[in-house]
Amino acid sequence: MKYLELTVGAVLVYNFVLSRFLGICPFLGVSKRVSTAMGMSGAVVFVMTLASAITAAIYRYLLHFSLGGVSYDLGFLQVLLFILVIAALVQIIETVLQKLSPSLYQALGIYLPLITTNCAVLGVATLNAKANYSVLDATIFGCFSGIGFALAILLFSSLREKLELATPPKAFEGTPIALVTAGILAMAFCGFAGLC
Amino acid sequence: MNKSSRKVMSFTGGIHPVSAGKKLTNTQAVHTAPLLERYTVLVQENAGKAPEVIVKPGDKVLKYQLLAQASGFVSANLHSPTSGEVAGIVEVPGPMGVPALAIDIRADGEDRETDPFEPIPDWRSTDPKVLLDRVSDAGLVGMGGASFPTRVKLSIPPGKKVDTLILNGAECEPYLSADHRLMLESPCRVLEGAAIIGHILGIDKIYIGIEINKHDAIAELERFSEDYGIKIVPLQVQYPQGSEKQLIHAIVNRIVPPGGLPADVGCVVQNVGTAAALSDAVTLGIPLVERIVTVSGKVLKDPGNWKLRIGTPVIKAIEFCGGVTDEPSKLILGGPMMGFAQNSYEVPVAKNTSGVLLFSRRRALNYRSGSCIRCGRCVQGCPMGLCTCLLATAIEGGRIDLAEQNHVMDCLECGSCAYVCPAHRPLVQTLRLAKAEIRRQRAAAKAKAEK
Amino acid sequence: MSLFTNKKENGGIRLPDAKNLVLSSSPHLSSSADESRIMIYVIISLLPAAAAGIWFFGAPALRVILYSLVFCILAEAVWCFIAGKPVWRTISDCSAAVTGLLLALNLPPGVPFYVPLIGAILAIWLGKQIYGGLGNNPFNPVLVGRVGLLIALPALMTTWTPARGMEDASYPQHHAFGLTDPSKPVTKATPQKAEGELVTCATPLGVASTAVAKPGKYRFRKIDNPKMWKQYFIGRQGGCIGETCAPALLLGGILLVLFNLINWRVPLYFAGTVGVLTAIIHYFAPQVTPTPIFHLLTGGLLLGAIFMATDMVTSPISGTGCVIFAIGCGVITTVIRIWGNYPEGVSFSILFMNALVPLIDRWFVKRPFGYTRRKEV
Amino acid sequence: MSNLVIAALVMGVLALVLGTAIGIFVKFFKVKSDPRVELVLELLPGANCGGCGCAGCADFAKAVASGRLKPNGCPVSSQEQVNAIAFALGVDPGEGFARRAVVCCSGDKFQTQMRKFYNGAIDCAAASMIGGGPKGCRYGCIGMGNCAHACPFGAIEVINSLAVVHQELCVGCGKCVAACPRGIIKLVPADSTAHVYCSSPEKGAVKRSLCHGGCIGCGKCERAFPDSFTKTGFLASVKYDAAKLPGAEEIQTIKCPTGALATEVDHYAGEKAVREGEKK
Repeated sequence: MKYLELTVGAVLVYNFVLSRFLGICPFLGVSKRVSTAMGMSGAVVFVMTLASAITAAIYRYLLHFSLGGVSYDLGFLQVLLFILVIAALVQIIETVLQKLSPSLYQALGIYLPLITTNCAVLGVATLNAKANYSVLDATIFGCFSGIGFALAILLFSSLREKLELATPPKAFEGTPIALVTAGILAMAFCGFAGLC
Repeated sequence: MNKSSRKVMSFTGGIHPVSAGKKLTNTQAVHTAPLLERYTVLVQENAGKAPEVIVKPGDKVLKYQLLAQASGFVSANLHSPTSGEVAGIVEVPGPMGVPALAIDIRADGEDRETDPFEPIPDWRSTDPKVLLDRVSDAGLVGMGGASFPTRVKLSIPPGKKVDTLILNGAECEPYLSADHRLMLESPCRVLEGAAIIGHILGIDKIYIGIEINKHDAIAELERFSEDYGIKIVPLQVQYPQGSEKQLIHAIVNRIVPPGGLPADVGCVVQNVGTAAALSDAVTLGIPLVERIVTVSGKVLKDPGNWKLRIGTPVIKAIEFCGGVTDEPSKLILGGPMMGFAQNSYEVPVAKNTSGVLLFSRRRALNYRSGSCIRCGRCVQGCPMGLCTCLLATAIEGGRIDLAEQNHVMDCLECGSCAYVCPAHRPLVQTLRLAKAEIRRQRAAAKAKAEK
Repeated sequence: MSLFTNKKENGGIRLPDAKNLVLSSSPHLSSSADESRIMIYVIISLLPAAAAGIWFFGAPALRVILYSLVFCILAEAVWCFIAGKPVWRTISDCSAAVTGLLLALNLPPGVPFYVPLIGAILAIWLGKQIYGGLGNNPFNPVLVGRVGLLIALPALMTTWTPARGMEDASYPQHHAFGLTDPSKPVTKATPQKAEGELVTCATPLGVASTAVAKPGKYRFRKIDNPKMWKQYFIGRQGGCIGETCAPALLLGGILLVLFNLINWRVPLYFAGTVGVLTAIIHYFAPQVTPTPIFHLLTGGLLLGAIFMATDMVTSPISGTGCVIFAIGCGVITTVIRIWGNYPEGVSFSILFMNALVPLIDRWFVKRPFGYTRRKEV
Repeated sequence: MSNLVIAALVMGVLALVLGTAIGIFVKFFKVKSDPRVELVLELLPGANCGGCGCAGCADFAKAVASGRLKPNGCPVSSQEQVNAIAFALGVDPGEGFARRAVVCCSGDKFQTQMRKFYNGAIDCAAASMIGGGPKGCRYGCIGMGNCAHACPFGAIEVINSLAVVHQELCVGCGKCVAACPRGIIKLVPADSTAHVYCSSPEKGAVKRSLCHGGCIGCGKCERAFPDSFTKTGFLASVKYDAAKLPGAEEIQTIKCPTGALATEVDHYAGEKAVREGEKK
């Protein structure tokens, strides 16, 4: 039951994009085509899962530990270390992706490096730390938060592909209409409030 | 067999257009048009190569005399509709909206004939090759639609085996009744023609598919069909029942693969008009110079079916019907669903002109360029099972690639979608545009690959 | 240039100049179907529900309906005027009137005038016109309006007035809906309302969502029994103007099917999914949720399933797609009703599924003629 | 030990571990890429118009970096930008000239006869398939704006059912040329100012009956300036490869009887004046 709450909560109720409003940059930036959006969300799921696992481990075992009877609290290093780890992780993924899937690498473009400073990834790490999840819980939470991001961007990109064919007034073409759509989507997600 | 209990064949999708149009003419016997002073015979009738004109201005010609010789595979002979003098090779308004070349024949009023071919009454004992040559000599083309030379359709590509001949007497287009009257008034010519085609192809399984709204024609054909060993298949009244793929599906329950031809599933489809003309060419030895044309429309004084010579300007056909009682706003050559709107009364009747229709402003579909409301009626109505509305929206948004992925090339352009569209969107036109563009792109890609 | 100029005298027949013949692509015939006619049929189908709403909730309901209609049509006119679109042509397709009527049916009776005003602006501007007008909107405009109001003005949007017949003391479970029993003295807990003040009540779903917290296996027994079902069915329950009276809604649904405007599978699968899911959950855990009959008769399920999930513009094209759409709506509605904060989830579920429509359209297209399952090109 | 030292230690060790990991990954997953491609891409306009013939700017950058194309292949870049690319790569910028598009038709809805009632999709290609579109002339501009939609720079405007190029916005990418079903949009040298606004090869009398603005092939321009103009059939054309391109002065002296030969400025001003006149 705990895991159900953890997962459903992460995907629907506290959706990273549509209810916490984190990770908006790639959400808007890489959602013009469903295919690239899927690639991006794959990368985000991977980074978030891995980042959650590693940062939770660091938080538990590296920032709070006792040595020789003295307990140390390096909580002040939290953000610094998290960014360091995430940056390294993204760098590695970028290198791997460039080799394995150049087309996806091309499509993601600048957004891949942007995951480094993506608030969604840092956010998931910080939320894990705040809730003091165990490494397993944190990994699950991270993974499903990523899936929540994927769901949001999948819906959004398919809507945007459809909107591309619509004929909005000139003033609302492009980003304005996308933002309105994202707002209505967020409204629909409001209905899930209280599920867990 | 009791007619009402008989199984009526059909296909999925399609529409049921208003039936009032047929009633204008389907009880009118075919009249033979009087001789005119001038005929303009279009040189090029189909998408293939134009035949080579062998007469010069000033030449005296006789009726049935060869005017132009087929050159190339997809090309058909042309014969003179009457005797007279060739006044010149002139540009006349073509049925496709662009000027086209035509042989201008001034009739001398005597209508003297030549005997271009020997009649072959005992065709059953004649070599199919001889008959096939006769088909091309007589300038026979598909009289239902694209004017494709019959010779080509009867030459089965090597490696393919056909076992079924289907004669298309569905005449599913509203307003048209030319084929109906032909079947009713000369059933034996149709049946004989079918039997000859069967003989040419070595087929004994022959069907004639007819929509059940022509029950009198069905009865008439059934009186004689036993003698020829031909089966009459009543079909549901549903548009486009007369489309090759749908007809084959309804009658023999075979599915032509996408981009394929009827021969891929062992079928040959011919129009009943073509069969009748073929019978004339073989048994009487006369080439194709006239056809039955439905001249109809509420605005006409006396709509009717007329036997018109090829090259008759449509204005004459309108005159034969006593002119108009109200302002027409649209002139259509062919059926109302797939025919072409004209902006000249001088367009000549060609071998594939099944109808000349005049519509008033109220009757004719008025297109609007509004948005799709996604009601899905076009999807239900599409006989090919395409999501027409999504295709059209994609094409309008410039995503022809998306349309190509979603099989826009399978579109028949039958017009069912635009007929049912409550927003009156020009769906067929949009799809046709995309098809032309995709064909262009493919040709360019092919040319590039070859280079 | 008029069509009737330059008449050509040719052999005594009167024909317009050939230049003035209309050129267009085939086909040259059309069926009698027309956008505005479709919208008028939808309005006709909505009338029974509107009439029932006015009957059950009286003048305030009529007022809300009129406000909503006027504001929606005005909002459309104003937008078209500003955007330089033809005003009259846009209004005459009657889609704004449909939106207005449906929005009113989705509002509680007795809301002040600015609620339909805000709703109309949300629905017409943000829900529809910003996307380019009728046909381009991915979300149902009515639901954009309603959900927007629900989130922005939760108090107003959940203040319900009792339907005709509920205020009588003879109404079963008078108490359960927060109504005063006149036979009992006024206490502090149930203050008698002053003259002219709105008498409020609770909706069955609202009562159910508070009853969950109560102890006992049969905590829903009071509001969920055959006697009450009868009351709910005829429309004696608190709720939005158009959602309470099942016979009127079903009549509207039958009309829509007869007019060939909706796919009958959508309402059936939507309601069916809710029924089946709540039946299963009720069977295994009766303390969690009332019976499926209660769920089918209360709240906006019928209104949503018949009129909103079947909106042509925002539902999938193909038949399979529609069924998936309807089942999805049913599942989400059930989940929100049973476990969510909101007692009602129909609007949210349809809005959410609207967002899925492009994907459903992409993944569940009809297979064209001649394509076999294996040989996909 | 103080917190500070521990913190430094932790950070240091972590940085070392991560650095090593990245190093290893880079070693195993190294992709050889030409850094110059990125450099060229930076310098390109990034409009992805396809005017160069490549699929977007990235493709063109690759082609330039590999030496397959010259930097001046980009029709959008100014001469300075081309030179910058050439300098960065150390290659020859290439000889050539910048081009501009011209819609060679003056048949707006007042000049030409709006001959046919057209009812259908608002699209030049679609309209041209139905009896030749709404105008009488089968060679002229249809005026439904396919070129205007295709232009990535918003340089084409349809005024009075006639497409007109805004020369100051046009970069000569050639997208409109491909979009026009009639093929009447020409790419001309950017420094040319006068053009023959007609593309119909029909006989002068026929043209005259259909359109007041068409070239009737009188030959006045050719006679006056044989170096700058030439006439084939009934259609005059500017010799764009001539040493001196005709300018406003020449046009003044020729006084084209139909106004088919005009300067860009006059042509646009004329159309605009008609539109404003109509408004009143």
